[in-house]
Amino acid sequence: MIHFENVGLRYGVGPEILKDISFHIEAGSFHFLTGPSGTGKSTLLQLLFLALRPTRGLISMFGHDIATLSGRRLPRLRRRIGVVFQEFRLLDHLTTFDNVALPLRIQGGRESEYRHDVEELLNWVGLGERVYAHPPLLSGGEKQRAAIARAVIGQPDLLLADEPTGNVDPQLAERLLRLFIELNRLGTTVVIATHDHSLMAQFEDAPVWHLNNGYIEVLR
Amino acid sequence: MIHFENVGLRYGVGPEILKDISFHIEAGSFHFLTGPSGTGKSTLLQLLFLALRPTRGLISMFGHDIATLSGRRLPRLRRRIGVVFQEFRLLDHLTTFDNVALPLRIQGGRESEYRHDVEELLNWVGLGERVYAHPPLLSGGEKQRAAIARAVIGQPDLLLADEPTGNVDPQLAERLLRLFIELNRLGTTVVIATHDHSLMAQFEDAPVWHLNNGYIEVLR
Amino acid sequence: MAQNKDHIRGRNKTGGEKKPEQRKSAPIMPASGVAGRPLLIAITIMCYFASVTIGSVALITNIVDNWTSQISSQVTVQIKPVGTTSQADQITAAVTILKATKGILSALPQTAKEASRMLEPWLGAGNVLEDLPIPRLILVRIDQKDPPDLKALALKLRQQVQGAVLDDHSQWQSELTRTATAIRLAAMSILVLVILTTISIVIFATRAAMAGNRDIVEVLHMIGARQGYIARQFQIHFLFLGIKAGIIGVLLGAGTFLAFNFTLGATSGSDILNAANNAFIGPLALHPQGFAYLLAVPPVAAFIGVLTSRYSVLRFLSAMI
Amino acid sequence: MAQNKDHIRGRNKTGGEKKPEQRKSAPIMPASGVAGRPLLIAITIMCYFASVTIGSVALITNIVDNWTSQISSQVTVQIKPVGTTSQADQITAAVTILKATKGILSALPQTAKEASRMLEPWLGAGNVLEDLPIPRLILVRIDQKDPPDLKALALKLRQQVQGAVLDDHSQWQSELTRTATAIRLAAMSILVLVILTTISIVIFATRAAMAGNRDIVEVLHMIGARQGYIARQFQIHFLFLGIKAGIIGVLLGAGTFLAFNFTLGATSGSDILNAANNAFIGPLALHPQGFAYLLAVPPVAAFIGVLTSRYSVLRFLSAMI
Ligand SMILES: Nc1ncnc2c1ncn2[C@@H]1O[C@H](COP(=O)(O)OP(=O)(O)OP(=O)(O)O)[C@@H](O)[C@H]1O
Ligand SMILES: Nc1ncnc2c1ncn2[C@@H]1O[C@H](COP(=O)(O)OP(=O)(O)OP(=O)(O)O)[C@@H](O)[C@H]1O
Ligand SMILES: [Mg+2]
Ligand SMILES: [Mg+2]
Repeated sequence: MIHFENVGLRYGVGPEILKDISFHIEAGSFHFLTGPSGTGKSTLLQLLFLALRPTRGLISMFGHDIATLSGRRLPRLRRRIGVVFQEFRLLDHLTTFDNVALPLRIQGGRESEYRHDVEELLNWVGLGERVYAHPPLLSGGEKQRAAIARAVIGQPDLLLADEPTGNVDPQLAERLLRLFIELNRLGTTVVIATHDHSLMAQFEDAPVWHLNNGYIEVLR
Repeated sequence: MIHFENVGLRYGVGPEILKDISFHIEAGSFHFLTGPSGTGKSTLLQLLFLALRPTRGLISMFGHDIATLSGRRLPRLRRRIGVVFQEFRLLDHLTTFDNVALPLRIQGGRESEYRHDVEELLNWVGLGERVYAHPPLLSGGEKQRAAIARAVIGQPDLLLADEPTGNVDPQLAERLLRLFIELNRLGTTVVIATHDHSLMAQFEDAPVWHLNNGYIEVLR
Repeated sequence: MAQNKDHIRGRNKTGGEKKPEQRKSAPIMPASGVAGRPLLIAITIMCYFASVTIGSVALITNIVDNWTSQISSQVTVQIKPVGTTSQADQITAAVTILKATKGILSALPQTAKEASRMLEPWLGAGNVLEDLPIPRLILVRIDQKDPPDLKALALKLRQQVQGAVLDDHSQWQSELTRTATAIRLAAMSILVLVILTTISIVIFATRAAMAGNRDIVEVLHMIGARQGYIARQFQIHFLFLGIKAGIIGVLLGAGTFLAFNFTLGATSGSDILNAANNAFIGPLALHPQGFAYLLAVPPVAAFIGVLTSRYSVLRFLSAMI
Repeated sequence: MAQNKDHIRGRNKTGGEKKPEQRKSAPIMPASGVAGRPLLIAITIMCYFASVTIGSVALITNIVDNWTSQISSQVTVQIKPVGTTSQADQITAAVTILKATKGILSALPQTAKEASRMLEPWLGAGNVLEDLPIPRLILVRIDQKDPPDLKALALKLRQQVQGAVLDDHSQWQSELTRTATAIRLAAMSILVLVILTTISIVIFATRAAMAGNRDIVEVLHMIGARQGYIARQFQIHFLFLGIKAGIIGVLLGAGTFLAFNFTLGATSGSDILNAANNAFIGPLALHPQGFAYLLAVPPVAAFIGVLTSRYSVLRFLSAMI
């Protein structure tokens, strides 16, 4: 489903962050991505999310070579991808409910159709009581969970999560991991970047990729 | 140095987040604050930082009863407190250097005087190579370290850190903890809110306060 | 915008949120964040300026048209009090000649009173005695479709009636038209300036709105919203803003002209102006058609708002992948 | 502002930053974020409008002063061609009386040519024959400090010189003054509108800037910056913006008046206007003092900018603890 071949990336004239990345991600797989702070995990996720183009190398996603993909077709591809940003990126003027429902809304969904799903998901991530609060009124962990809910609400084909448990307690982290695993069972390909070793320890089946100095090393 | 007596806080007409908090923090002490996500850790830190006023109860800081403190005297008190916000709150248009130097700058410091200190501190937190980058170009962990550097640059009397290691790898977390401990040795009172059990395990001398359901329980 | 987030209770202030029953999905782009009150005021005043300018142009155009058509459809024959023939006889003779000429619709001699009233502004009221021998005019209306040969007519009059001089106003006409055109150009350039200012304000406002709502734009972009969809979230606010500001501005503008008309009508006021009016200018009031022109302001303002904001948004978005 | 962050290379675009040697500390509040180009244009145009309006008021005031002083320091005696005495004798008699009266500086009879030229616009050039018996005027300059008793003088003239009428222009004067006052009021209200618009734009801009720089304000507040310090970060930009916009606006405005003066001087142009000028209005050109008034625009614009932005910032800050 995703194919990287000799992908390199540098920001402007800076040093090369990613040097020679080649891998293949099967549809329906589950991957952890780890590595020291500032090594390029978020950068790699941005490549996967089509928010960055590589300086060299080949990326193909969902069967499209992204170098030849026109800008007009990107929105449709993006809708198949759910992302949990490291900085959450919730919209402050919308309620938690509206934030989570946003991906459905821009695709033309009607509130009556998705209301139930959204509320159920918010209950699952422990935001049942904060459904109509605005993000500035949420705690750090609550924001993070809202961001996760927004990423998964559309049952995307690919889920990218960047440090999704950095602001929650261990119990909650485990609960969120179960959500990702559940989603994966239903067919979503999952890539999670994280520093949390105990989290990775909880799902032994998933391979762990270690990014360091611009190269990927498969840890397990 | 800090004294809370029967402090309660509710946001607007919502439920009481903090119910009956009483404690005393000695000058020069080091405290961990933990508890489930959404329980009120950040809220408590905001009270300590004078960004919120309690709905009831008494708070005195640095010998002032904050209820009777006039707004004109708050800036001076705030300058004695360093804060690491959970959301970093760096200024995007300033370089890392300028961001970290900001507290010195608004106090009328001259760049030639503080340049060396700032650069040394940035080296210590591992940002030596990103001194002149703007925050939008930093990785999550790099931002977090810049936020920490800004909080400690002025050698504050009180350091409040909200989840300061949520975005860095375990090695770096340990290094940052050592920075806090060093600062504490030099006389700064430190309060760290965190979910990271391994971090708390590394500094056994510090008492751990567990916040839950609006009450504080002393764990060790 | 600051007001952008006013409706979100600040973290430091209040809590509590609406119960499910009460709420409705908020618009993706908050109206207050895109187009706040000061912007409305600024654009309203621009629309007011535009209305006043358009109205003035209409007024001036009307006056000039009046002049031009009056003057070109009318010539005068001046009968000077000379020689031995009585002025009355001179006038009769001239009128007879005029009426016999093909292409002349009517020839109306001034009474002595009218003639002396025309001189009043120059000589002071009551100073022009009836028995003062002043020139008299014959107002001649010409059939513009089939005008007579004015040169031949002038010659004939000069030869046959002593002291009769044909004045076809051509010098006047060109002078007046030149002056009027200059005034009109000035008004037009003010109109252009007003439009430029409005565009600047809208560009500024969109950019500001874009910055205030940068997160929104980025998030929408990232969850796969199309560019047109994002632009529409802004446009809609500028559409309403333009219409609102336009309508208020036009109403104020129309009010100004109405007040102006009313004042000019009410004051027995400036006799000089009135005399001038009646002689050359025609009523100094905006005609209904002029008011109709003002109706163009709201749609144009809305159009400028929508187009400028759309352009700004798309330009901003095109910088992203 | 969108341009606010333009200088930060977008995360998606470039990397690399300046080497230590090259850099200097950035201002705490980015200039581009507070006062971008479209804002400059908008406020410049406002300043231009203000300049033109102020200039016009000065011009009109000047004209009215001209009228008033000319008219009140001057009366005319009209000598009608009546009776048996020759007009020249009538004039001589009247002048003798006038010169003998205390408080009269000079008494200057019109020549026959001048008299007929005054009627030209009414009767057409060349139509006023020299031998046409028209009234003649004597222009009388009065010592305003020690004016004669005009009523007594009028009576005396009427009795001693046949057909002599004293006209003290009082009717005219009040009419002209009334008209001028109306025009002046209109210009003043335009000026007020322009100022209101400018204030609105500045308020809008500060609020927008405040929103775009909300983080900056909050962070400054939280690290212990005083309110005045924060407000100054905004004010400085509006100060420079006001001065810049003011200067450009005034230059444009002055240019407009210069062009106007030049055009009026250059065209042999409209004889009517010129005639009118010379008779009543005085030169239709802005005098140097009028240009001097324009110099008020930049400081006032800067003042409005600084004050409005300061007020907006402090109001915003007072909402925080
Ligand atoms: N301004 C506010 N208005 C209303 N409710 C708020 C506000 N700020 C926080 N809350 C609520 O108060 C509770 C405590 O929030 P707080 O941020 O203190 O939690 P926390 O312990 O820091 O959580 P986390 O570990 O997730 O950061 C949360 O339920 C949050 O939604
Ligand atoms: N837009 C950019 N321009 C220049 N450099 C950038 C940009 N974005 C990131 N970088 C740099 O690239 C490196 C990798 O950043 P990235 O965010 O991918 O790290 P990361 O592995 O996610 O780190 P963390 O665990 O701290 O989040 C960092 O040194 C960062 O400073
Ligand atoms: Mg990262
Ligand atoms: Mg928190």
